[in-house]
Amino acid sequence: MQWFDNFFETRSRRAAQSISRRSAVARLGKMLVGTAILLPVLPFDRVGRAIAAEKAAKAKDKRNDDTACEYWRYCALDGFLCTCCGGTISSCPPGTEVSKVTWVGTCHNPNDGKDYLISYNDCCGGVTCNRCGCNFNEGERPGYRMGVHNDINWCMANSSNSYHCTVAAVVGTAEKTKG
Amino acid sequence: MQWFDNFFETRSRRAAQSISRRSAVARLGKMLVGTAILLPVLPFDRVGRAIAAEKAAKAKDKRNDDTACEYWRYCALDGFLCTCCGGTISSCPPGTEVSKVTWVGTCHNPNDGKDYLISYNDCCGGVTCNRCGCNFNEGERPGYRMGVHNDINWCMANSSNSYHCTVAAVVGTAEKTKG
Amino acid sequence: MLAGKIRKIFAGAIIVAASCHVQGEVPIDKLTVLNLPPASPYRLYLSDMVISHFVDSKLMIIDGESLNVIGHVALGMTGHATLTPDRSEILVSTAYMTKLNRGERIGQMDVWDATTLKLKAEINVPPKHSQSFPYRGKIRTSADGRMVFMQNSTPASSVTVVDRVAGKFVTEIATPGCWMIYVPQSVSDRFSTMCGDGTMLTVKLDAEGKALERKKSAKFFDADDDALFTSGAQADDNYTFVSFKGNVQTVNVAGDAAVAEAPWPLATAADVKAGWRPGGYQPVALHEKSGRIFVAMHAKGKEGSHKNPAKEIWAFDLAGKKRIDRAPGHHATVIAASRGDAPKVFAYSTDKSTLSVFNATGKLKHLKTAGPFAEFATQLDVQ
Amino acid sequence: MLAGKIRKIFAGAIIVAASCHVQGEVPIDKLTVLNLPPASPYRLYLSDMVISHFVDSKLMIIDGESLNVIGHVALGMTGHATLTPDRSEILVSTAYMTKLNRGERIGQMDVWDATTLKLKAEINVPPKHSQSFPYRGKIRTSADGRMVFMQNSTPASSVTVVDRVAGKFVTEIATPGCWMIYVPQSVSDRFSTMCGDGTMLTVKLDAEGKALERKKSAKFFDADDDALFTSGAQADDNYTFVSFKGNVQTVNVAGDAAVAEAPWPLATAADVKAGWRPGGYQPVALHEKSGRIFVAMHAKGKEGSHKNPAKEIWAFDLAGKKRIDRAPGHHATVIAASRGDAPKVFAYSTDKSTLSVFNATGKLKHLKTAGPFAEFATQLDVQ
Repeated sequence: MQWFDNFFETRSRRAAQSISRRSAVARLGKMLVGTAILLPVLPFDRVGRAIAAEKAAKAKDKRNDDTACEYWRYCALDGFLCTCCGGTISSCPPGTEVSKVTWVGTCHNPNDGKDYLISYNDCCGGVTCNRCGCNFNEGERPGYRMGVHNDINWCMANSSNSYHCTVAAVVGTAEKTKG
Repeated sequence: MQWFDNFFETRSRRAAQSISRRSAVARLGKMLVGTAILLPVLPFDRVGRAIAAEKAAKAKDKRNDDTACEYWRYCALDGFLCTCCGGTISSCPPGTEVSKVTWVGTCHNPNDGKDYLISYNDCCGGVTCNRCGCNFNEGERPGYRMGVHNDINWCMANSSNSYHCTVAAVVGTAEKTKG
Repeated sequence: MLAGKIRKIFAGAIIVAASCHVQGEVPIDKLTVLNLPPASPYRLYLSDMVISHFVDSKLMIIDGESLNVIGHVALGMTGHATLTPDRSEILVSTAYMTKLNRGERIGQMDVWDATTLKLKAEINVPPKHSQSFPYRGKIRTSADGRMVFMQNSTPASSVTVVDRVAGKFVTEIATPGCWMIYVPQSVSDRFSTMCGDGTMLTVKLDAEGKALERKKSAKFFDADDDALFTSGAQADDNYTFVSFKGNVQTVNVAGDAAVAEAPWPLATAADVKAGWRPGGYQPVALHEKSGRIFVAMHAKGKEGSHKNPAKEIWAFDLAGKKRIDRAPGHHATVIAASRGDAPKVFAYSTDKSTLSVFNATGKLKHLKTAGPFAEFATQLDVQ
Repeated sequence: MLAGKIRKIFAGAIIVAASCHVQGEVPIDKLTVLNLPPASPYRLYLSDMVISHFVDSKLMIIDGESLNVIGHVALGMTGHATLTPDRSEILVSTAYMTKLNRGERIGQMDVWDATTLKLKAEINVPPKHSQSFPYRGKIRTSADGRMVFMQNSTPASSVTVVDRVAGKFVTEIATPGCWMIYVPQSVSDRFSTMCGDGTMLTVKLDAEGKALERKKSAKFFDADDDALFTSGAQADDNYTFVSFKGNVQTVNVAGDAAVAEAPWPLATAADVKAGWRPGGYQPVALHEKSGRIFVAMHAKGKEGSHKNPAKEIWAFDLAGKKRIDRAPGHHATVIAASRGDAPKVFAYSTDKSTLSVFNATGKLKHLKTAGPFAEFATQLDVQ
């Protein structure tokens, strides 16, 4: 599902980079990549800067914490994190099923500097998890661009239309062009 | 419905007074009466006491405000006030129906000094109103005393079991004995 | 039912709880069920998807002057509501699963009496309605009220046509790549829908409601560079939309193909530099009589900020294409305006669940803010 | 389903979104659905009625050490859950309306596999289950797991008996004026229920599960003067209850009629003067091996305070009838304890939606508090 809006502020992102418009992927609209935050060298003599560095370090850690909205793969995710609901980054929680339709984002992996195509599959069935709601609208477009629309239940095509949570699976690397 | 608990503190109540155990009403358990708050004469020379008096005056007003939990008829009500949901003190909101079963409390009317039997009928059907939740547990007992049990949906006997909100209708005066 | 005594049936026993004579000052009440009072021009209809329990979505009816809630309508699973032209009925496009979140999915249009709030009719339709945020345009009637159009998504886009007079499903019309329903007021035999290729598609219907002709407008926007919000403000046959980057686009949907006027910018060059952009779920409202639009605007806008709450509400003279007023935004994501004389502007905040009211007779003047209303509302209609 | 490419079907078209070779460090994921891991003794089952949308109630499964949520089970409309004796299944007493809040009410027992969390069976029962807060005792199995007992309320009280082995409804047993189900562990052919006249009723069943014999205990409590909380803590055939005013009452339910021990007070005279009383929805827990009970206690108690959150948790030696520990209450309204060695005590706060964990090997030692969990939970079971 992709429908949380304004619950969480978008932070630490650099400008959108788009995939070549000529590729099929371009139909999905503008994709975003995550942020590379440059850590300052710790100036131990300045408390203020040390605090700023701590904050940056904390932000950096979250990019590798798959229960945080700032996790690198979640750059275009809008929903509840399955990692907070009994699932993992690519596994649905017990008793649910993987959504049959999905939408795709492009996220930058700060660890290897590469961009990955991420499939945001909803896990469907049962109740809504309602934990760790994250929201990013970059690249989102109204329903006339359904593949990048996030105000809709992506469990709509499953036998149970209940939305539980969203995983973020790597499905390939992205060919990147400057946007 | 009678099931809000600990959301709102019980305030401004004096000790419970019970109805004669021999009457049928006694089967409903111990009933409570509202509070008579004695207003101090305003001592204009003392700010602290003036504030206390203001608070007491405000509390007194609420006893005649049927959208406040402190309204005198709500002394044994636990649910959403229909007066906040498009109903009145004794009328259900449009599109709902009056519950077929109910429970009864005894409340003290500060305006005439008399005790009244109040029927807390739920209004049933549609969605739950979820506004102006009030909670009082005085006289409440577990389900082995169903008539004074408040952890249960009193729309259970209607064609739609949906609980919407609760009214507080005067159904008679209460014969009071010292508890 | 209750006149001096209460019958309480439980544990197999009938208990007469109270049969006392009334000696106090307060008369015995007769329990009743209310109807809605006659509507003022400020009656509000707020659609709440209830994200965490979207099987149980709802419509709240609010008096826009007192901000009292005066009624609710159950919307079922991610239901969408619209009023009939005469305001006598509330029509809901929804679905029910026979066992809450499993079993059979029953698609239907529920018809609610707008005075008693009682269910008048249930019309079976294909179980395809769009399970999405409530927005104006997910369900609309033709100008004469006879035909009802409902947005589907499987996720393939289509429109279900229901004949309200005959009380039955008519047809499903494929609308690939297009979204939301726009109906003219001067004719009743067509609807338009906004397409991802930057056009509008107009579908003309025959007397039964079946698709007769389909015509695309010229391309008038670019969904990549500057997408249009689909929630538009209507005046007769014209819809006025705003774009993510802050352009105004008025489109006439009365013809066989929609015709768009030239776009014009909401923001000056300096405003653009400060990142002022429209935002929210229902970012623009229109008061026809005074020819003004009201837009929810946020600063520091960028790609992805298009649902940010308003920092200010800006008023524009639509004919003059000129800003004439700005007021605090009250975190609004949904803007609506009343009709006729003595207009009011309503600004709902999805984040804060608050509703703010402005007197809009002249300059916007904030009257009050109240809440909470709803869990996650995205659509606000005025009587 | 996904191995390097995604098929996205919308607008009638199939779009291959990604079929690139992986050149990065992160391998392509295979999408899977998890099973629950093998259970630790600290696995928790938290029942949430979800007051504002009680058609959509739920069970949360939480790892009691990490306090991570590891799964959910849909409970339908005000559903009640219990575990089978072998912990292989989760049994749910619930109902579904065919159209959410209207239509036909379907009563049933849902059987969920406790490892896959998949629905294994649906057993039709009369649509009478008690639409009430989840409490232990609204649904229970016999000690051998064969019979399942479900509390009904219409509001007349009765108990539905289901044969889990045969997979069918057996009978409905009237239990007027009585409430909640207590099952012994040494025999499987009976259940007891607590009655408003201060007794317990024991119903003995025949081989099929039908009522054979009904026997009332002697009166052992007074529901007017000092009512017993119905949520008791079980050890073999004994249930230990606390009363509103702070007495402890242990009742043996193995015989043809229940037998109550003499009550004893939790509080000293000084404690009573300070108004210390038990409170909450599940106010008492028991750790059998160490013979201790843990009680949620609030100060300044009075008539009507019996659901107040805990200011402290008190531990008592059950045999010695003596307080041996007190710890901060963390606003608890629901107390549970793990079994066996290295016990932990869990304290859930309905008001704050938080869960606190205590090491209970010796004195209670607070380990952590986390949340929010659930919207309105009132029952907590431990593996």
